[in-house]
Amino acid sequence: MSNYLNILLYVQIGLSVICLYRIIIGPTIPDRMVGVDIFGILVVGICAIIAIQTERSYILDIGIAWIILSFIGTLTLAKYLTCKKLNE
Amino acid sequence: MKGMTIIVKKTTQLIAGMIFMYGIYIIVHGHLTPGGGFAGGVIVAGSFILVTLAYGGDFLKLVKEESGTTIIESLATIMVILIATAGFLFGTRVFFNNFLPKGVVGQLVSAGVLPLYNIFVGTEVAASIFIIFLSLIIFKEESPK
Amino acid sequence: MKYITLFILSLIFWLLLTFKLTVPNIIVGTVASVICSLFFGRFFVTNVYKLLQPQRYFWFIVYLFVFIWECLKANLDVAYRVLHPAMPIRPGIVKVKTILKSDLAKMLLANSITMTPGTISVDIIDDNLYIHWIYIRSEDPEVYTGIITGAFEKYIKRIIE
Amino acid sequence: MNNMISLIFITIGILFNLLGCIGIIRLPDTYNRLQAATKCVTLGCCSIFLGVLFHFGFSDAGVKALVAIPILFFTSTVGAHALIRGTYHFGIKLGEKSVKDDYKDAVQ
Repeated sequence: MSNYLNILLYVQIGLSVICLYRIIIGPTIPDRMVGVDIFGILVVGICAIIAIQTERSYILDIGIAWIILSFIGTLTLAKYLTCKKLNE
Repeated sequence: MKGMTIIVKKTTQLIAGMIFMYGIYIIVHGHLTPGGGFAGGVIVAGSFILVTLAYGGDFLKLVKEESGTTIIESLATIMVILIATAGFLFGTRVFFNNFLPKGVVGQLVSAGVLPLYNIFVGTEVAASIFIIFLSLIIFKEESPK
Repeated sequence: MKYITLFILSLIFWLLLTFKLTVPNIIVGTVASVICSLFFGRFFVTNVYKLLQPQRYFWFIVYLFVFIWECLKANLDVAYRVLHPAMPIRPGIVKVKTILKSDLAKMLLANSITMTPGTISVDIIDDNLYIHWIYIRSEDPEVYTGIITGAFEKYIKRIIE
Repeated sequence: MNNMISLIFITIGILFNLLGCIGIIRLPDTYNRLQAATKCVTLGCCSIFLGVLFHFGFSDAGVKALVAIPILFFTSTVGAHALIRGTYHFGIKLGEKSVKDDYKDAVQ
């Protein structure tokens, strides 16, 4: 039971390492930004699994905060890609 | 109209209020859960940054907004100093003296003056991070080539 | 009116987040909701009286089940294309005309399209949606308009307009 | 019983995440990578949050997981939309296999 949850946690961490591969190797700049976006969502999954494993509910708070900050970061990067100034 | 596409604008309408409330939640529960003044302040500043990104600079009248946030930041700093030196009024000679009742562990109103510190530190951090963002996007235009 | 609606929605969000019905909690939530509605009330959605009509909630629940079914199909479709050794993809950007008028309905339609079989919305100009499709099934505009937006448009029209 | 249901939901979610990560490695150009990754990973994380909801029941943690699902849905779809529009305006061409491009006329 607990061992099975441990295995799932390690699989999720391994998936986020795969995203790091795309961030490092990616041939163009937008490829790396896709990697950053997906990495942010995967970390939220890690937070949720740890919240089950330790029975602490406040780890979910960290997850929601991570969603919000990752969203604002993605919008800023997308606005940078459209070659506009940030206050337009 | 300037800004990003209509999808981003409409989603910003629905989500900016929720992000602001979530930041307040992190600040107020700072003595019970991880987070506190700094982390909550960053999220509150994030809601304003989101509105500025989605609607463009003309929507918020950026220059007026900048002077307003400067005033808020200074007031928050003065309040933190006042609470820190309030211990002198009660006859002791220490900074950050706890003069309020401590309450029950685990309730929302407990831990003495700690929630007050969290609230003012959160206001301070939110205002200053928004000022940093505004100065990055305003002063870039005026700098000489 | 906009301010009052945002105030009530913020208070409901606060009570769901803290999940305690004590007096200090409700006082702090009320003060925070007032500040929130003062800051963000000026650009909230305008036609708030539509929230009071009960048949819209019924269509919203029906729409939710349709959406979950389409979403599962989307993921199985993408899984088939990813795991197949030859990767049968035929991508391209197509233009789709929509019949929805209000901005909120267009936003919900674009967000739903992003989660359905192999499609993602690139841009929206007036009434035209530009959509990146991973496997273009036909070249005829009538046919692919039916395939992409046909499942959602009638429900969204009943929910929002 | 609830533990079993939550474990099943989490396993399904991690399978979807695995599909998304295979897609992000295998597919040939940026647009298709964004397609596969956004859909699979968003649905996978929603499924993990459903598992958290079944594990904790209807308490404060369960309701917090329920609140997180619509936030995750809106933010990830809007992020993907903004990112793909930025990619097109940045000047990245569509991949070699692509057959149609209606958006080129609208940009100019």
